Amino acid sequence: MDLNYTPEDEAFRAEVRTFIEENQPQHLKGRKRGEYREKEDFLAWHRTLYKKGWLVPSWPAPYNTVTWSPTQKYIWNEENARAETPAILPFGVAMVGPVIYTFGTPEQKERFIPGILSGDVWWCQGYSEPGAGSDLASLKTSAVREGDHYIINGQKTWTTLAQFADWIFVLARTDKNAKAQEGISFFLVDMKTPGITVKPIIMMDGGHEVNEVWFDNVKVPVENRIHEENKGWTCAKFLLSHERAGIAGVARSKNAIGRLKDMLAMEKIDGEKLIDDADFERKIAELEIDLTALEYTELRTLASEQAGKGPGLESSILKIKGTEIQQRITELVMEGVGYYALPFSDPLAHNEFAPGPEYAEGVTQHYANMRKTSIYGGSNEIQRNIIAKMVLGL
Amino acid sequence: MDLNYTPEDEAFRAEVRTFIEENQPQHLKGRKRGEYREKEDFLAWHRTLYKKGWLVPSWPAPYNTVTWSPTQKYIWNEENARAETPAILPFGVAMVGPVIYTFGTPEQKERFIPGILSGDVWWCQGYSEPGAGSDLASLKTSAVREGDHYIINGQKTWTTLAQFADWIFVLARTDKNAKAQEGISFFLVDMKTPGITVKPIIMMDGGHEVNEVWFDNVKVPVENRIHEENKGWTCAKFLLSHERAGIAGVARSKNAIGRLKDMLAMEKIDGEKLIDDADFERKIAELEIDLTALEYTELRTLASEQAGKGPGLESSILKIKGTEIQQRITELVMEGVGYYALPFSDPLAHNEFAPGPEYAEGVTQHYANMRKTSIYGGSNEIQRNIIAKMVLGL
Amino acid sequence: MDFSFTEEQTLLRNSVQKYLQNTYDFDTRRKVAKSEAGWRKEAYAYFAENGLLGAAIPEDFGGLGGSAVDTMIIAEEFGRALVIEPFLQNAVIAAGFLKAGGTNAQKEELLPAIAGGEAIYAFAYAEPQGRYNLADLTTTATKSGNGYTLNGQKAVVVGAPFAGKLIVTARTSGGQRDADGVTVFIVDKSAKGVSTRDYPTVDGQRASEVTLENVTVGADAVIGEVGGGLKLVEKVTDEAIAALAAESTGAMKVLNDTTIEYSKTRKQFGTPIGKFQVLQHRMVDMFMNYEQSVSITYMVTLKLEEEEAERKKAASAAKVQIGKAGRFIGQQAVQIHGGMGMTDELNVGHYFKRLTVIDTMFGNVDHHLKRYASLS
Amino acid sequence: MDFSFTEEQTLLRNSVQKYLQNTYDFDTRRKVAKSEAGWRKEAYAYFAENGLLGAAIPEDFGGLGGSAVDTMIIAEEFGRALVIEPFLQNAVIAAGFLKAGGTNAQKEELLPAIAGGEAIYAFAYAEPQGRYNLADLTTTATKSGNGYTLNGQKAVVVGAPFAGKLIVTARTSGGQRDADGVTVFIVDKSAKGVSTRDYPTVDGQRASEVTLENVTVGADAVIGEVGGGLKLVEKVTDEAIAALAAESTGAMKVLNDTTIEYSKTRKQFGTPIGKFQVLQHRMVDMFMNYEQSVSITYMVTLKLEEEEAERKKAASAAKVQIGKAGRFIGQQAVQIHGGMGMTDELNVGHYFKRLTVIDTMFGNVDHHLKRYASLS
Repeated sequence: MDLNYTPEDEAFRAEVRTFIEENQPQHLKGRKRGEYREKEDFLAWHRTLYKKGWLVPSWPAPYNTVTWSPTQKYIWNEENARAETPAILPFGVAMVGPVIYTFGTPEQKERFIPGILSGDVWWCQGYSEPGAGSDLASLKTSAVREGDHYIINGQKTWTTLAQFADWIFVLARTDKNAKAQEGISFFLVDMKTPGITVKPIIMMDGGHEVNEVWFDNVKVPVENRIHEENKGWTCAKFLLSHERAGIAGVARSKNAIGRLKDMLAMEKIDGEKLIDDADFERKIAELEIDLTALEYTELRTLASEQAGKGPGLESSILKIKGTEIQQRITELVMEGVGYYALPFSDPLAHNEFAPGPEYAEGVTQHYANMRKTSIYGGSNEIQRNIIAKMVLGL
Repeated sequence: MDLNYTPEDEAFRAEVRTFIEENQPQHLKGRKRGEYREKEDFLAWHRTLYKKGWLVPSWPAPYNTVTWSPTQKYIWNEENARAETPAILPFGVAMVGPVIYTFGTPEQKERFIPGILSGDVWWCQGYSEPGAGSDLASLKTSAVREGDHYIINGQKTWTTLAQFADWIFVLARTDKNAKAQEGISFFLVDMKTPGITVKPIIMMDGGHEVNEVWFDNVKVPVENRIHEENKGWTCAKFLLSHERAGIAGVARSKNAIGRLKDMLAMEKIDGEKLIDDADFERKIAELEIDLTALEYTELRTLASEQAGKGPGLESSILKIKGTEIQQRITELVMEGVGYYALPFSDPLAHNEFAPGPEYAEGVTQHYANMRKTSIYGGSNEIQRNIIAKMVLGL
Repeated sequence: MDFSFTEEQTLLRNSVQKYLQNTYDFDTRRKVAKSEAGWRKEAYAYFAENGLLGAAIPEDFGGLGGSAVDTMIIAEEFGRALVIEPFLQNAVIAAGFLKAGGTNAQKEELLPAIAGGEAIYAFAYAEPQGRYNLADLTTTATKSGNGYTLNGQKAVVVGAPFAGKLIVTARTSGGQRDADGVTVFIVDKSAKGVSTRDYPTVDGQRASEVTLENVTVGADAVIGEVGGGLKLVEKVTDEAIAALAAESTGAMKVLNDTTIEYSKTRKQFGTPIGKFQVLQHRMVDMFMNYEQSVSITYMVTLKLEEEEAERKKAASAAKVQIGKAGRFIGQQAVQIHGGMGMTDELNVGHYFKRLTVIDTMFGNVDHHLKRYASLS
Repeated sequence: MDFSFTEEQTLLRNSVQKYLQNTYDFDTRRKVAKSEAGWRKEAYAYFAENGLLGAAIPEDFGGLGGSAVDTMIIAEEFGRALVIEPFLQNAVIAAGFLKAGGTNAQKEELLPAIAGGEAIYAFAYAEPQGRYNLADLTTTATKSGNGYTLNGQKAVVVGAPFAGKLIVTARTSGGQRDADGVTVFIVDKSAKGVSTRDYPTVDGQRASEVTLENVTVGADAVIGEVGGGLKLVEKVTDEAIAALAAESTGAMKVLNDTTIEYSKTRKQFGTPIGKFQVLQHRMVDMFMNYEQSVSITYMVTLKLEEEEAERKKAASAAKVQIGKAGRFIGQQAVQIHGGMGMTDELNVGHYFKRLTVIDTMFGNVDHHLKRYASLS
């Protein structure tokens, strides 16, 4: 037992750090006042990593050009968080890509993988449906076979960034008489196909991040179905269990606490620094201690993975504690800025006037927005159900 | 709407206060180091109130000699808590007494009520059974009719102060084929009847407060059955819903917080008074504010009762919040005394030596003991089930 | 002791409820909040005509002569409908300053216009450096001639875009955080040297940053004692806290009812989610939080006229209780509604945001825990 | 980075486990705790013989030359069995003082006797007025001849009834709470002027109030630097905290397992209570609290040799985590067991009380939150 990285790992960290320093898009670092990302902004870091060959170290040969150990992946995530590089969108490289290389035909791989890797094709996720929530398998969207095509009808929702997407992967019911999780198939659908409508969903922070995607007699060629008909749930489960690395968000939360503390050192209470206020001292100490425990829980998971035992169902802990910590940070940021938590910063149109200090902009909206983290990806209640059943055997 | 008491209420308060001052058993006031109560100690205040005619203001005529309004009863409870008078044991006057005067025959009333009122007969409660917990109706104790008698077999548990009891009231199953809550009858049993064994249960604080009561072919005359055969659940429900006044324990918790604050003013942290420590200030403020809210919730319940609407199912709130507050007070007391929370104060034998300040004696045991309050009387989980079902309609 | 409402109060509640049901549905409110104006003058006029603005103003000064209990009833109903017109700023705060600190002449001149809805005020007290400390003022008022010259900056003045007059706290003497030396002024927003920059707030209201640059006012612009204004400010903000507490209970009630209703219809894994015990107990906790908030709202409302320390403790206790309860109920209402609770389309998020803002107004939970402790 | 145990460590754990399973069942432990002696010398002798007391003592001084990880393993297993023999006081604290502060002569003389179980120590540091402040000392040691004369009172000296020697902190200079001027002494309990009053503690251990009245010791009784003992005391108590953290995770694990098992068999309303979702989620929270405690125990154990500030932060973080987790798990284990969990007969209450005491030892959650914050 020891906490030290191997010399190889330290060398790797140095290499990563240098690469990031030299290549990260500086104008996208962190979050800046009045800055809203354009489509290419989301892709800039993706394209850089693709060129470097560091985009998909988790993929198998022949797609990966590097193979990193779990520790190296952890270091990679840590360094990216530290440097506040833009997150890589998961829909292609972490979601549909692995499904395609695992379940796709050679033709499908050849056709779809290159665009995923290059970033030239933007994917979005057609999983959730209205009224389904964490109960994915209750989906109603149907795909009816007609000759060489399926005709898809139905509605998907909470589709993140569908407004930019070229393709969508869709779970649809191909056998209405089968039980919930059977009779589902997995399709790749060109967003330009007639019959697809994208409607924005505005969230309570005023932002447009998610959408409804409507399918009205959308014709999808049979060759766009992945895996066998009615075997879509296999793909879905695979996708959901895949790539949970970084789910705890430890490194990003550390950064966020750092920014919070910087801010509290600038805010005043009765003329003193707010960071020296007893309540804030206590709340930040509690937060940091929780995060430290979570960091070592993640490292233990990593070690067990390293030892070939695979990430256990304990990853639900990482999701629950990770999101709880993220949410608490947003609460403390909001509390920290006092009355300047009130101004509304319109994410859809630049405000004419932004009152208060720069770090205060949009903090309540961010607080509100982050409530989603305990809802999505299997709500924290579902995660507790999973632990109760699968780990505690209740 | 106003917070003022009527002049009549104020006069009543003055009268009560004077009476208590002049009559309360001073040697039993509050809790003193190394003092353990004997049987007569439990009864002293009961006998005084009986003599005064103030023992059972909630009872109907002809038993009550006074009739108090809900506000007056509230004042009565407040003044008793303030003066730290001994609690009146509920088993006779608040439990079996009302069952007897409501469901009993004239003969039963004549035979049992006088002893309950005078305090000459000590009652205990034979409700809970091993493995039943809050699910009272799952009881297994049986009463089989044989001529003029029932033969009772079975085991009761958590029987408070049974070691002093003359009589016990018992729920027993008289029809094994009936559904859970049917087929139960209500019996009064002389503790001297052959076949009854009382076994002490020592709790984790080292105290002997509760007992197991075993029934081995105990012969109980038919005339000791209250209400009809198989109608015992009616009596049980009546008893459980009866007399919830003071369930929140607001006045006693106020007193306890007062004692806590006195103590914190004596304890030191880095040479300063512990009561001026930021953490304790915050925790005590939170506690007092919670208690204030609860006090007004209780007053609202009282007002609704006063208006003839009866105490609602909201009384579950009083139980939940009241016990949570009581438990938190014991935590803070324990935290307040630092290392002197460690010594064990044997309630069954006087310690040879009691280290630390007097107020520190037994605080951890008291903390441990008070965990019972969220378990008994229908656990707090059961109370939440009740509110969910009966109040929220879920 | 009596927790019942008079017949008049019950009528008042019913009439406010009826009006809001008919004219203040959620979609209308959302549109108005996003409109250029940000409020509806006709709604405000209705409040005036029907005595809501003057409910707690003495009859001698154009009001109905009611009490804080009437304010509580109105604020609670306004909380249920998320009313955005500046009731608090006028009927509670401006009227409160005049009632407690105004001369008879000021009352006669100014109170009727508040009751009548003709004069609209906003309360400019907070400053960028001051957080929730009402005495932490860098805005100065220096004697000049018979009057004063004001200089300074006021932060997040809620309702200022709608207002014609500002109630401004400024320092006439003393150091930056001294209790003595605070004076309360009425300043015309159109006065020379007053400039404002307006913006929307997250709860659908409007606010302004206010700059005062050599603004001159007469001696009659002072409300209350020169240099002794802090006690007055504290009294009025405690009254505002009581009204906010009532408003918050209205909002909590809607969130709780909506959540319970939603949980009965929304199915997951084939079962209404309201059948899941974990959510049942959570809704019970939401219910208890609400009931405790109602209780403490009664308490603070009935204690507003008690002696200062008692009133302050009551107000701080209330602010702590509703701050915690509002956060818990808001967060759990969103959580139980799932993704839908996160949308702008559903009312849940709007109540959530209003409760969040209420916690900040006049000091959040931490601030009032400290204030409460300092009074014990 | 490596979180795996060596083969030796796994063997160590297995052998401790096996011994405790065979000889240290709950009923035996309960009887021993209530016995006149309060511990079993034969158990302690077994620890010595099998290298548990010397696991982390260098081989040169009679130990096995292991690390804090070995101590962690032993303490965790001892936590599972609620071992009452004074492992912490000797193998961790007394040995810790000598290893970090002893001269070579002291180490050679004293460490082998600790490893061998012949010398039993207790650590007399707390004072009635001092709470958790290790520097808050009224006990004095004044120079007299070549040695020192000690006077003062030490509170709640855990394990003192079993001990032959006391490690005593006393002030050789400076004011009551100064960082400088603290010196650590070894004092024979049988020395003239030492008097003790013994009593049981709520967790089944034994402690004493210790009075020192003109107790004279030689210069060789000092461990470490005269007047510079505080850093040494802090280091050793941080090591003790790491061991307590490990012990607490052992206790938590038993409570969690017991509670889960109980919930599967205990029926209410015809259903095993483990099927009630509210209790399921509560047990999940207990599980997460435990896992987080294990993680932080690893962390503090591996950071004991880091530089001072880092080590202190790690120790305080651990103490906060296990304090909170221990209270939550203890309370909920009792709650889920219902009345049975309250009895002396079941093991639940005994683990509950031990976890409660562990929170107090060397400073509770509040104390370590402050200490952590002061180091940030």
